[in-house]
Amino acid sequence: MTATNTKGDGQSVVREELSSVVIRFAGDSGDGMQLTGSQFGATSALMGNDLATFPDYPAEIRAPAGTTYGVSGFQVHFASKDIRTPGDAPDVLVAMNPAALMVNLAQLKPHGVLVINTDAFTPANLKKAGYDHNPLEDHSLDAYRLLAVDITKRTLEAVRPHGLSSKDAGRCKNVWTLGLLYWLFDRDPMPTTQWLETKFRKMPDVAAANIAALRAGHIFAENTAMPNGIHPYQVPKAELPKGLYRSIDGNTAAAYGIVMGARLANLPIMYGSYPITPASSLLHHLAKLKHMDVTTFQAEDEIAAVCSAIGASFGGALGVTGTSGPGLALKTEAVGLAIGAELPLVIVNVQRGGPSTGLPTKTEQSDLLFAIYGRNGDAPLPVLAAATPGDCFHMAVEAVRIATQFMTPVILLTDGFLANSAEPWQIPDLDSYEPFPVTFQEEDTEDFQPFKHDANGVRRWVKPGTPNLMYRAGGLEKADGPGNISYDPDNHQAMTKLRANKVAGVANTIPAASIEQGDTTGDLVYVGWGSTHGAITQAVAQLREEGHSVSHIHLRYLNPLPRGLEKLLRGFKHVVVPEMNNGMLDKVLRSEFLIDAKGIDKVKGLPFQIRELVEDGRQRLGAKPEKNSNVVAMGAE
Amino acid sequence: MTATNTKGDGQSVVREELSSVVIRFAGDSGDGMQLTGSQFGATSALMGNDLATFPDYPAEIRAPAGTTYGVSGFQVHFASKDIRTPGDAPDVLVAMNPAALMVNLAQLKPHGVLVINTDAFTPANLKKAGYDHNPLEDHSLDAYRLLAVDITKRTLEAVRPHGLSSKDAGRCKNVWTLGLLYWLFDRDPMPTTQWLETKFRKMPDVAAANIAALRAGHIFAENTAMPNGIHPYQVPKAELPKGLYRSIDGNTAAAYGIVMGARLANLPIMYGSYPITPASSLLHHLAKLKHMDVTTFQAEDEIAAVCSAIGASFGGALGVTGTSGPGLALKTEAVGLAIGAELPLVIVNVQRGGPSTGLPTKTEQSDLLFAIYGRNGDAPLPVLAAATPGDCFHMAVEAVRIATQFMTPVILLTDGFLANSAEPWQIPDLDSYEPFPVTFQEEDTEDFQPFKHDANGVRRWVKPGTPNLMYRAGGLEKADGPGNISYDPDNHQAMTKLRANKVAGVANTIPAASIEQGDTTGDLVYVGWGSTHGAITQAVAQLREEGHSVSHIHLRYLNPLPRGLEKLLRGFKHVVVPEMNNGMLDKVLRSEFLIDAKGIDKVKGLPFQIRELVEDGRQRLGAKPEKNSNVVAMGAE
Amino acid sequence: MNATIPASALKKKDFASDQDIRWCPGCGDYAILSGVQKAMADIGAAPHQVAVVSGIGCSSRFPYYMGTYGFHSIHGRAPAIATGLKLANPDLHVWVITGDGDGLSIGGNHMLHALRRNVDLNIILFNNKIYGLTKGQYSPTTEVGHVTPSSPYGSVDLPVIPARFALGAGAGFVARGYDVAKELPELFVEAHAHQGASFVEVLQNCVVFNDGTFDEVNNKKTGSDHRIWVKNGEPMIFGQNSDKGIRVNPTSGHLEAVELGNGITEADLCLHEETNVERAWDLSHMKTLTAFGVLYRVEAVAYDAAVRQQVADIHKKKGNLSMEELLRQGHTWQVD
Amino acid sequence: MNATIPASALKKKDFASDQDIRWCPGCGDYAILSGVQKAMADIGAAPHQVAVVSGIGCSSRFPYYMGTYGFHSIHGRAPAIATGLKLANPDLHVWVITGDGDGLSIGGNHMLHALRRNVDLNIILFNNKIYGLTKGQYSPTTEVGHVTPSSPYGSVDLPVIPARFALGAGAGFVARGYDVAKELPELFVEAHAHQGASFVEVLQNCVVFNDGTFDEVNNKKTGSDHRIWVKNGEPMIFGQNSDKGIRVNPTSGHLEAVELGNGITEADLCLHEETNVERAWDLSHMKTLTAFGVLYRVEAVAYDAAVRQQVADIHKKKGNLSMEELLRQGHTWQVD
Ligand SMILES: Cc1ncc(C[n+]2csc(CCOP(=O)(O)OP(=O)(O)O)c2C)c(N)n1
Ligand SMILES: Cc1ncc(C[n+]2csc(CCOP(=O)(O)OP(=O)(O)O)c2C)c(N)n1
Ligand code: SF4
Ligand code: SF4
Ligand SMILES: [Mg+2]
Ligand SMILES: [Mg+2]
Repeated sequence: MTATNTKGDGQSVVREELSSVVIRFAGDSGDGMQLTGSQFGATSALMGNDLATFPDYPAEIRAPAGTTYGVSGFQVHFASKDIRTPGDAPDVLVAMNPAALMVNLAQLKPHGVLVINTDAFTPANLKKAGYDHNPLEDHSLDAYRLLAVDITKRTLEAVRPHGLSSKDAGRCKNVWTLGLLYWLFDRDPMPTTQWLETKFRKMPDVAAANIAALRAGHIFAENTAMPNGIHPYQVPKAELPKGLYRSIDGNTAAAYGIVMGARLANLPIMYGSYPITPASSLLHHLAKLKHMDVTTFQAEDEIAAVCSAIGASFGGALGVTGTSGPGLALKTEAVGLAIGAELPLVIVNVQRGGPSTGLPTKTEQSDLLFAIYGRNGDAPLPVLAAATPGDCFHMAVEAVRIATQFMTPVILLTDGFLANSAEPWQIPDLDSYEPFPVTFQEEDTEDFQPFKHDANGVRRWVKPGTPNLMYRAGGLEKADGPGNISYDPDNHQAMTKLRANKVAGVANTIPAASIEQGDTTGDLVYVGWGSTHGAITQAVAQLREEGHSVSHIHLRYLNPLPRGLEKLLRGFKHVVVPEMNNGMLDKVLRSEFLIDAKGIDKVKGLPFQIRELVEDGRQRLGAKPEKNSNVVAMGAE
Repeated sequence: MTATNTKGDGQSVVREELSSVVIRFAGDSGDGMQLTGSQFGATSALMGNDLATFPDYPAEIRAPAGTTYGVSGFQVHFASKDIRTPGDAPDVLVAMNPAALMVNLAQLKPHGVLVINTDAFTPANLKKAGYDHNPLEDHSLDAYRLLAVDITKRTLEAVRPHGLSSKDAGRCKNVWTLGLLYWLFDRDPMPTTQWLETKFRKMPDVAAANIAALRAGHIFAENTAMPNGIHPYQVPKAELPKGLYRSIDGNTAAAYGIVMGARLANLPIMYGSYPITPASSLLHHLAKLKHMDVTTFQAEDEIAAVCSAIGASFGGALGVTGTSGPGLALKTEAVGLAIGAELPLVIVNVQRGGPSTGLPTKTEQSDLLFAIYGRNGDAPLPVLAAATPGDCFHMAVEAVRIATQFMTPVILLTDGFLANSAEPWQIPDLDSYEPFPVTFQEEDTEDFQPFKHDANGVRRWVKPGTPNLMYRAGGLEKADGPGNISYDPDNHQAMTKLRANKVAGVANTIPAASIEQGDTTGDLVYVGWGSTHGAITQAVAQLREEGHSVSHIHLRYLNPLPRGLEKLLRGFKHVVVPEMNNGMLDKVLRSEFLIDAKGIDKVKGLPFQIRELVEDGRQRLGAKPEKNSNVVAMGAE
Repeated sequence: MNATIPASALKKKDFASDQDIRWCPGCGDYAILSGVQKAMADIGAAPHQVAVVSGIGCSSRFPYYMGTYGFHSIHGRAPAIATGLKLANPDLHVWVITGDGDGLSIGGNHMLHALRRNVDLNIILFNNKIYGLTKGQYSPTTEVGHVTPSSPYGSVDLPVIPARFALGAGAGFVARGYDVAKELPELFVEAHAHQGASFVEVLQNCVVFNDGTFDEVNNKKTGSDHRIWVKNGEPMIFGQNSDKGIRVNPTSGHLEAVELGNGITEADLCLHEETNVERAWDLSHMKTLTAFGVLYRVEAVAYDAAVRQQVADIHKKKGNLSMEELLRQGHTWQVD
Repeated sequence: MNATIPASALKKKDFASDQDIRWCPGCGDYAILSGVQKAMADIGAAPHQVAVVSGIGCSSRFPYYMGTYGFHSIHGRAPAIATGLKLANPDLHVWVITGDGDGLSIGGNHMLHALRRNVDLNIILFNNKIYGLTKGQYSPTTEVGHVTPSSPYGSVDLPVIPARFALGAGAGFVARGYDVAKELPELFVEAHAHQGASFVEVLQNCVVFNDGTFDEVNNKKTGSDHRIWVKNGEPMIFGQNSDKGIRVNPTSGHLEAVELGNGITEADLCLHEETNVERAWDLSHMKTLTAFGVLYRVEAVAYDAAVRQQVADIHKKKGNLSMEELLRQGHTWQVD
């Protein structure tokens, strides 16, 4: 399909219409690729495309210029159709220097578009990136559609009038490049222009220079004859459900979900946390919401963070803490205390690559068994997981609901991929959420017992400050009812069972297991959890289109598992669990149901690609893999 | 059977010969019951009996006198036959006060012997213990063989010549009671006399008074006509395998095993620990062994403890740490570092009742899943468990072997029951242990790579101080080989698999799964681990005597599981896992083998009783429980 | 009773719980418990307005014996839990009870940060120079050479001086007492009156594992020759016969204990200046003498008050934000 | 170079690893790295005799850039790891590199205990008053009011003064420097020479998240009016024109900065006494002035040396114990 609009010189432009495009921006850590990519994404969302983004950056703040390990990437997938992942392979690669090219070229689709800043291809940079020859000169890029531009030089020219230092001027080259791509893909530069104005409010020179660079890139593209095979494109709006939309990433959604949950519970929030990648922005978001009954406390470490949240819950607020793997490890002991003291507590764990410090800026799902089993003693707690950035909102509300209604700590698992990637998100109808207001015990009944349990094994919450209900909580075993220290053997067994049954009982308040896509019985079911949602959805769709009998179950509740799951699973010949770890949920399903669940384990710090799962499905189901599927590059005729 | 020896007045005494006796000493925390019980045990061991002991005391140092929760108990089971547990129910109960009677009477066998200190049965004490009437007066004890003695008064008389304060004098009443029981059961008072002399070396008055009390109790028994039904007993030597024996508890055995392991590895030990019940005595034992290449470091907390051990291992020593549940929780993060840095580390975890602070002085097995799965990221490590006090020695050696040969942290699980109870232990032939000396890398090969892995996935250990091999270790993901920071996706997957395979490979160096008792196939197999060993052994023996097809498998390696286990398990109709937790090993077996393993979960802070398992077996196998089994009291005609 | 403390209808026993006390007979903890209960009655806040948070240790069993709200938490974490509690429930009077092991060994970091942030907590550290509950190992305040189960050949660890640690951490209120001192309740009342973190070290006798360690200073007869109770603005005199005092050493400029006579008169002694942090530093660890009382006190905004103030300011400036508004902030677009 | 330091055949570059440095261009860490490498060359211990242990943070990446043994461990735990390392391998020169977040926030407790035990470690704390690696949140040394991602309305936490914390912890060597100071290598050499724990705070500029925080003291032009380098026994004079100094305030007895003139002469200034802990306390936090150099130094037995001594004593007293003897200790009996 094609469409037309007008070129700068008044000539009409014929734009090829595409249903989806994947662009990867790549450059030095200091090149501003995260900013460029997220602006491209935000603009595409605003223009009505479906969208998925994937930032991928090193753990260093600004690794040495020109090195391969200092390369920072940001992938944007925008489309006129429903997409769920940032895309397996880029259609367009923007390489701001040789290292970026070196690291990313292999992933570019055959015949893909390659935008290169030739000014950065100096002998020194080529050497740092490990090139013996300049790839721009040795025909090694002939298989691609190359758009080689002296971006730095053109940027410096464009911003010269604004009198920036040459360092600052050079920094505008990402925005210049953005301008170029905006023209190429018919994006409206206005939102970015406004954003630059706000961001550099206090530095008007810098704002003006950046806006000039954006314009200059745009104009350059408009007025330059594109090399063979490259022409202007257009990606029409997606058909999204009606409603008001915004772009959201997982940490923002989780932060807002916690606030929403607290409102439904009618509680103020005390968020105690210690910064850690990729969870820190939960703290940053909540710290801004002091006018929404949110107190944030940046603790001295993760132990103090979780303890402050427990103290707050003891005090009658909603204690919340957020962290990532190493931090969760440190919270272990205190979480046991919250279980023993039967206090609500929400723990958001944004998973990252492990073990130990591992890969701090990369995504992984390897804290699942730790979340379920990782405490001394019999110490069960509910474990939830969000499937998409937007879903973090809903699951955070659920975490608050369960924590407060069951007087228990709850772990909500997300991951680095969810935390950092953005998607268009339909702002939910807040009235559709059923409130679950907490009613503190206030009556001074004669037989008041702080650890008396209702039929669900739940005790009443008493807020210190309430007259006549003074009680003592603690981590020693408590007598069921009065809560005094008890070493009685039968009491301990009873309390252990009570704690276990209480958590098991959460299953009665969550949706029963269901099929996300496909039939309720069949050859193969992929059982996923967390951020693999998008890749599994798309892969299952593709396999089903190919005629395979494949379904998708996605678990948002990992402990307890939803009712009816076993029956569903038994309807399939193969039960396969794709996970970004070395095999965890499959262990749980095997133990729980004695079903021969198999894992697909990807432990690369990267999300699944659709094609990896499609190929897995084809192999299991006996069909020959289709040749060259997924490899027709954008716009390649 | 009967035997004779001579009474004090020259008359010969007819002693009834018994094959086994269970005595429970019970009194206030300050009454010295632990000391009394362990002296009785030690003497019985010295006299050639088989022996098992079980101390059971409150978490408080000295809870208020006379209260039921302040009661401290110590059970001794001594026999002329092979016994494996401290006995289900006492034949003899020594109750030093009403509270001790209140708490323990229900467990005394019908018609059992009841030794009571009548002086403590004051109205105040009776009230504190919750008695409305004095049980010595209301015939409520008629079903027992009562030996009521004014022990306090007689003790005070006996020690008067030694001029102690009345408080100190009163404290000798436990030793007086011991003297009485020594005569009753024909124990040699000499070892205790010597022990008192050594213990109170610096307080000769106290030593003399205690020895006088011991004698006085003995003489009293000798010269007093015993009430109806009580007469002197004798428990002949047990037929133990030939060899040199000593009495040992689990923590002593584990401490010595670590030293043995280090000698086999040819390494000095750095034991970093923070006191915690019931693990503290590991530190106490090792602190005494400074002349055996043992350095101990009492750290500021468990994190520093494990970190100091990791630092020591990095430095080329054997880093060891010991703790219990809450402490293991705190070590979680650092253990991940040792996994990532591929350093040896031995962690002894003496399990206690949880969750949280739980029941600090009670036993439990509820850290199993935590030990296996309790770390952020994919962080596998070997997990071992000792089955008996003496076995702690051997399994500690194994822990050291695996840690040093596989460059990995190892968790050795024991528990409060093993830690505190004593058994006669045949001192092993140390030459039977194959040495496994560590050879540090010292050659400066040109292609030296600190993280180069051999076929088993093991890297060489380099000791800082070695010229030319300077390298950097750390918790970020490392490039396989050079060990530099690597964010490479394929490397991370490869390293994750390598770490997993390395641990899995430990299975090749441990004994294959085997049957401990019974046939290799049958109706029912009990699969145990840890301190349930004794109870399962005895129960299986009894069930087999009754004609049931029952076997016993006992796992000393929980991760990886021994080779051949699946095949063995498949040979049984029922696979049942008795555990002192809410169901853990059964989960592992189910997940690993898809076998419908069932759990018997006892979470009472107390070891299994034989009869509990016997009854379980009978029920599962359909036979009617025999009436009144196990309830024929000692010497009851 | 100090005249500045309001008379109150509350009695000591109103602050006792119904639980039996499980400390060893003769333990110094009893006297401290009694002192706290008396102080609370004197302060006059009702039991339900008070929460006592502790860690783990003999001392940390404290909350069970108080008829107030209480939290017997985990080892070393009481200051962190109390911080969260105070932020969440600012009207509560929050007390922290800890031991030399709980508060200075495993919990040293939370102590440091509660003190430097100046959270409005009343922290009482029971210093018995030993780990009581785990049966007598040495602690970070144990003297070098002490033989314990974990130091069978004598400890080689140099001890930390709790008051100096607190000053180094930036504490705004540093005081010291001992278990059986009659001045104890008054000290607690002062600690309570201070806005921000108050650190009170109480020397406490462990009869079972460290009996008599503080005999030098609290011995009925000679103790007063080795201790001084300081009071702001009053001359620093002490001794059985009030014949000793503290003066500024003319050469070093620092405090030292001296005997009166031989040319040294009362006029040479200095007055206690409780707001002088350098003086407090000197006082906190003197050679032959232990100083008791409020060693240091300075006013500063309490952390929790500053947090609340910031919240109030933002509320004032930005008004309330509804959930709807929050979600609609920034760029949104309508799909029809 | 200080004349007391032995000439050595080693060069700075012998202490560099082959790894590319991954700090931001312009980061103060580069200068400190160079200073440490120079100091090590001056000290003259070979690279294989040195181990550098760090936690997590930008600063803690340090070991990767050193051609010595190194351990980039976990957040806050370097002092504990280094303690174990030193106990296990006493001949190594062990350095600890940490940041204000790593060493004083999460790692404050291990820092406290390494200092009070006096483990022979050379501890360098990079104080950039910010969390660099996690992108700019405030740290425990950040000034009140600082706006960061985690304090969008300004931080309300009162900061800790690292040198005071160290003194409070009982440290025997407390020094301060700043990243680009030429005196830095010498300071490290002194730290190394000290037996026991040496604590060196280095003010470090984070160009990305906290650029210019230390401008007042390290500004090329006016910095010298706001900083003083103290040297034992030398008069405390400073200023662009050496027209300022430190004297004892005659009333308070404590140190204060003064301008010379108006009746104040050099004779009124005091000499730096580095063994005087009270003076060090004063110097560590002055109103208008930042003191650099060795603020405090006192000799005491290092912990690791005491541990080794005890082991040696016991060996001497008891001889070696074989495994056989150990197992046969106490009561044994033979079954035949
Ligand atoms: C995480 C953890 N580590 C260790 C322990 C064991 N423990 C309990 S109390 C205690 C020391 C208490 O010492 P202190 O605070 O001085 O209290 P005291 O008993 O002397 O009053 C220790 C080490 C524990 N309960 N939890
Ligand atoms: C247990 C744990 N918590 C949190 C983090 C995240 N983290 C890494 S570095 C850092 C702060 C570092 O600050 P500082 O020590 O001042 O170092 P700088 O980067 O400023 O040099 C934090 C919070 C972590 N890696 N591990
Ligand atoms: S052990 Fe010591 S501190 Fe603990 S209760 Fe007994 S006397 Fe008190
Ligand atoms: S973020 Fe700051 S401290 Fe970290 S490397 Fe960059 S400039 Fe240095
Ligand atoms: Mg103590
Ligand atoms: Mg910093």
